Amino acid sequence: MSTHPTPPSGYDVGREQMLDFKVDQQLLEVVETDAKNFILTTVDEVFNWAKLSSVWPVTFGLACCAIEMMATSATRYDIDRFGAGAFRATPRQADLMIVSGTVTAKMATRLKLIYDQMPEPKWVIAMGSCAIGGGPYFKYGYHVVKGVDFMVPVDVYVPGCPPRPEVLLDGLMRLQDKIRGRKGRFIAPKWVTDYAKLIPYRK
Amino acid sequence: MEPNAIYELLAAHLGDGALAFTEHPLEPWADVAPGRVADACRFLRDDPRLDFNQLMCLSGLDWDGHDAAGKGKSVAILGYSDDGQPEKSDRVATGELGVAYHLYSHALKHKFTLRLRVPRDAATVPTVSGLWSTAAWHEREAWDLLGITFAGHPDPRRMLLEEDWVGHPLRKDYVMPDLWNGVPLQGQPYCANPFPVATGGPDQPAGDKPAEG
Amino acid sequence: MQLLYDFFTGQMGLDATGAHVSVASLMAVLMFTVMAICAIFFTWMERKVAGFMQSRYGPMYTGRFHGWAQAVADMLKILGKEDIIPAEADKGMFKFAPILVLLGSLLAWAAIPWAPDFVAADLDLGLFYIFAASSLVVIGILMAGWASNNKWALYGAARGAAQMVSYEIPLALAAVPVIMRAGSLNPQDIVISQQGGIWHWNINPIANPFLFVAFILYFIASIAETNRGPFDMPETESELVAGYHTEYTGMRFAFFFLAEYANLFLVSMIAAMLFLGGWWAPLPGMGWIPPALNFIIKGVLLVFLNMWVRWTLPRVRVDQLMYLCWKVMIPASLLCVVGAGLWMMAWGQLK
Amino acid sequence: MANDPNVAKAAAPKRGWHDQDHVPGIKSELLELNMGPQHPATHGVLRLLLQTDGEIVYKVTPVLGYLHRCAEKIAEGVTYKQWVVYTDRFDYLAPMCCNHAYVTAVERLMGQQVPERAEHIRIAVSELSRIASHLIALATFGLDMGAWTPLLYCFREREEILNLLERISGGRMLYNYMIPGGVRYDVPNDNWVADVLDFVDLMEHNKLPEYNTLLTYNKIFIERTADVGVIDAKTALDYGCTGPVLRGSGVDFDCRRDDPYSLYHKFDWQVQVGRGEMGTVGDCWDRYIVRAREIEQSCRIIRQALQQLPDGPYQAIALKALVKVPAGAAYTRVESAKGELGHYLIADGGQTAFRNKVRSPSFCNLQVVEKVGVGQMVSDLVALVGSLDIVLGEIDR
Repeated sequence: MSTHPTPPSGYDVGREQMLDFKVDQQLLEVVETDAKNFILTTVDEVFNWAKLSSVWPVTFGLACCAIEMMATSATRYDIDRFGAGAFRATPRQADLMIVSGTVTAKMATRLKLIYDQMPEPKWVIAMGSCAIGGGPYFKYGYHVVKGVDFMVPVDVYVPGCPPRPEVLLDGLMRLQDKIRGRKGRFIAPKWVTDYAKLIPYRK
Repeated sequence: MEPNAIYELLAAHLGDGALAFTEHPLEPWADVAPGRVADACRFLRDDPRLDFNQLMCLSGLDWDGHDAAGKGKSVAILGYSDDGQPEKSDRVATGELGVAYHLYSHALKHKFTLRLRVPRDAATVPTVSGLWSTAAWHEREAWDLLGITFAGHPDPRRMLLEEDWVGHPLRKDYVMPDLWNGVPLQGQPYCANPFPVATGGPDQPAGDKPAEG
Repeated sequence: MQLLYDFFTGQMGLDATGAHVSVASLMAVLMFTVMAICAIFFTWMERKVAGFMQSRYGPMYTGRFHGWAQAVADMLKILGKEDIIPAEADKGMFKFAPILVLLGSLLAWAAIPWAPDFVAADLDLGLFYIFAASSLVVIGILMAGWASNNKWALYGAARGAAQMVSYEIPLALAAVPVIMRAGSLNPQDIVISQQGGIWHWNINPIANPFLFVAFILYFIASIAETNRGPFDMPETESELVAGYHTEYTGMRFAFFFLAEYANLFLVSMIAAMLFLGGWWAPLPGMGWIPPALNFIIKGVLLVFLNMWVRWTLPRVRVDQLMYLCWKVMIPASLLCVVGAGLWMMAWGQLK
Repeated sequence: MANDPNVAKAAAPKRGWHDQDHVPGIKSELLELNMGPQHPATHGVLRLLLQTDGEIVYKVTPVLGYLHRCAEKIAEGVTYKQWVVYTDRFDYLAPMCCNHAYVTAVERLMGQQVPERAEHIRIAVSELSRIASHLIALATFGLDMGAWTPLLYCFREREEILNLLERISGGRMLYNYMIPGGVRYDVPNDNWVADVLDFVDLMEHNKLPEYNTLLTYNKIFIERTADVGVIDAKTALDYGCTGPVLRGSGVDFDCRRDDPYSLYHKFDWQVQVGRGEMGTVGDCWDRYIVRAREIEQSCRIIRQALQQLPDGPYQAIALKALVKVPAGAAYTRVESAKGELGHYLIADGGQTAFRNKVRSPSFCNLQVVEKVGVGQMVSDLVALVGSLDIVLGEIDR
């Protein structure tokens, strides 16, 4: 668990604390799941079940990833199977914002507005490398926000450029795990844990 | 019609407004005086021998730091460093701005290229948006990204960036912003790539070596 | 009904007024429950039907079997959502509009004849009452659009009001031939007049072709009346973001959602009652089927037809919608009334 | 076409209540409506500022830049080969066409000859990409009209194309497949060619008739699109429209035929032009049907390109070799799925471009709504924008 090297002094951990963003711990923490019969559990779990079974995304496409988001809701991948197929055009009725694409400076203020218009409880999936950290537009992207977590808190990061629909579905399931109150069913393969230990911190 | 024949017609019409004609195997072009370009374009569009009814492209250009010798030693642009902070430079921009017009005639199936150069501190060009409506947006974009003013433009606003954006990003001396209207544009320091990266390889530009660490 | 009434007066020892009140409140609760269950069922059905038409599955995992609990989860989740009232909204109207919309369809549910001698409110002017009550929905939609203080909502409300007010005319006119045949506005009488198998139903084009045309007119008008595709002007998702309920969240939105499907089932049941023989079984030998089941199956089939149309056709434009109503459907339904009357006079069917 | 009296009638703004005399004492003004950047019908993050009088639109002002990703600046910072990645992300619905446009521009400046096999492969994948893009165009146009199901059907067929392209390039949606001097990988030897030919047959003989039944000849669809958003030929040329928009207006022009590049001249196919079958020449239905018919033509091209696929190398320059472009400047245009995609590339002899101006078709096509959108109803404006088939990655770059 705590085999991870501690960050050197001077490393800016503020962002991680603010976002509760601890990739290494999530990778190392292996939590097994046991699917229970939902009727026999507490009211709280029933409501959590309702929330996770009916995550309505807002129709909010930004760039290339939006097409993959549409493909995810289309015939072959069919996100509706998991109850997340009711795309709402208005943020007032949505639970989930899939930030699908590059967030530019001009769009970032509108994105914040749309996020603010969504009613609680609400979640955000950062889809694609542009939304996670600027992606290929990091070096010369004068108009690109290097990561949507500068603007809104992000629950699940789905990497890829663009992520395949399967990965977006997996991101949705990780989100469902998060709503369920579990750390996740993600049992990291050994190479992933090894890799996580290798990541050095850099000022 | 061949480009040099077109240029002869144009030079006869413009007189001293036509500056030069450059032969190039791929794309010959004519240089015109900045003040006369609307006149030249009107002639090119309206003359039945030329009949350029489509403006294919209108490009704003920045010749700052251009290495005319063709050795690839033009000035490198500034970006964000690996820490995500804007790179700075003390270099003072020189060189001129320019505009290139690419014309095509659907009826006569010929092309022509016009170019002009304007000084950096007084970059004003007459608009051609009255001749081809498509020029209006291209000119707005040239103003937005390169800071070339188009005199007489019906809607002289920025095209892509917001009105309160500072600077014109496609200029070679443009320094990347770190904040705009509360939106952070600089990156955060990130974990270095643990996988070895071949520095100076074929796909790596000279100024883009990953930092040590 | 009489049984219930006797139960309250006899077993419970109530006087006549008390028994009336008790039966009425029991019926109100029952109707609301049935309505909510229907609405939840039809939201699930809508997603499944849409899925199968688009060669995909629709909800599959919620509740393990074909996502049967999907709509339950949706409703539970909506209950837990934050309730936002925009700062610039007209608060009173904003809060009242969804209730009015739901009320409109709930009131109309009272006069639906489910089975012989089982109707919550057995009114002699029942059909008239149903059409009158369901037109409350228009006012609710208009209020919602206006009070939201949102331009898209206002557009949706204006379109919706124009559409629903217009389409009520062919809707009611299409029912007139049936009333002429039954000689009554009482829903029970209308159903009873179609006794004796499928060829005695009003839809039978051989017995009276004008009634068949009236059924088609009624069906088209009912799609428009429930704001569903291809006539979903008030919430045209690709034009007006979500139409009149753009600003509604949580429970208030759920009311609109419930009301849409309650209305959908309502108009389908009225169609079943007017044209498809109500609770009569299709063939004389099938009397063993419970009448209410007959009725519900017919309603669900019509709802399915409605969904089929919705997921197949593109949407018409708002002026084409109005053209269709005022220049095609109203003259056609008037002709239908005249034609049906003449036909019945000719064959001596008029009561 | 421009002298057709119908065109003039349709293009003239309709009069609304606003033009007539006001009721005395009642002040009326136009309604300002803000469509986008998050709106289901704007195909991304386009924002349209509307001034409306009821349902009639009086002024349309597109506001761009919500997806401005600085690609032209990046072109001055990264090598020629690296920038192929960014061309994918221009028109992310038809990335192969964008790859093709850029590598053609670079090769012209280099004076590089491309092996014939590479050109055949390029044409095949570009046309597959074009089919995918046109499928999305049909699908989203149907969605703008309120027809949901065609959207899903078109996506179903698009998945097949993505599978085929994934097998040849390794990428599902954005490929980075072409490099100056050839293509990155050869045709895979797992029956790829036969599978593409099968798919093309399926598309042409089975799926297109299905769409026609479902959408093209649907009465409501025709009512919604015929005589709506008429762009006459003169306006289209004036606003620099290209591609299916220009051809929908009746102008017989296609870069593949009239400004030849690659090997398109070798193949037998036809340029499709709007003929005003359901209404006026240049209405939304014409633009729609031009796309639908171009799918057929693309199928023909693919079939020929793959049946005549020659043997030989697929790269003229080794994959690892450095791309050296001599100093020079040229404007190169090719026919992308949306229209004429031009690169004005200025090289200074170094590893990076000195300037790369991209003339994107959607940018020029969209501008026409400023003129044609006026006097339409809001619903018709949605139809107009949908029929232009814009993609914001290309407009904002």
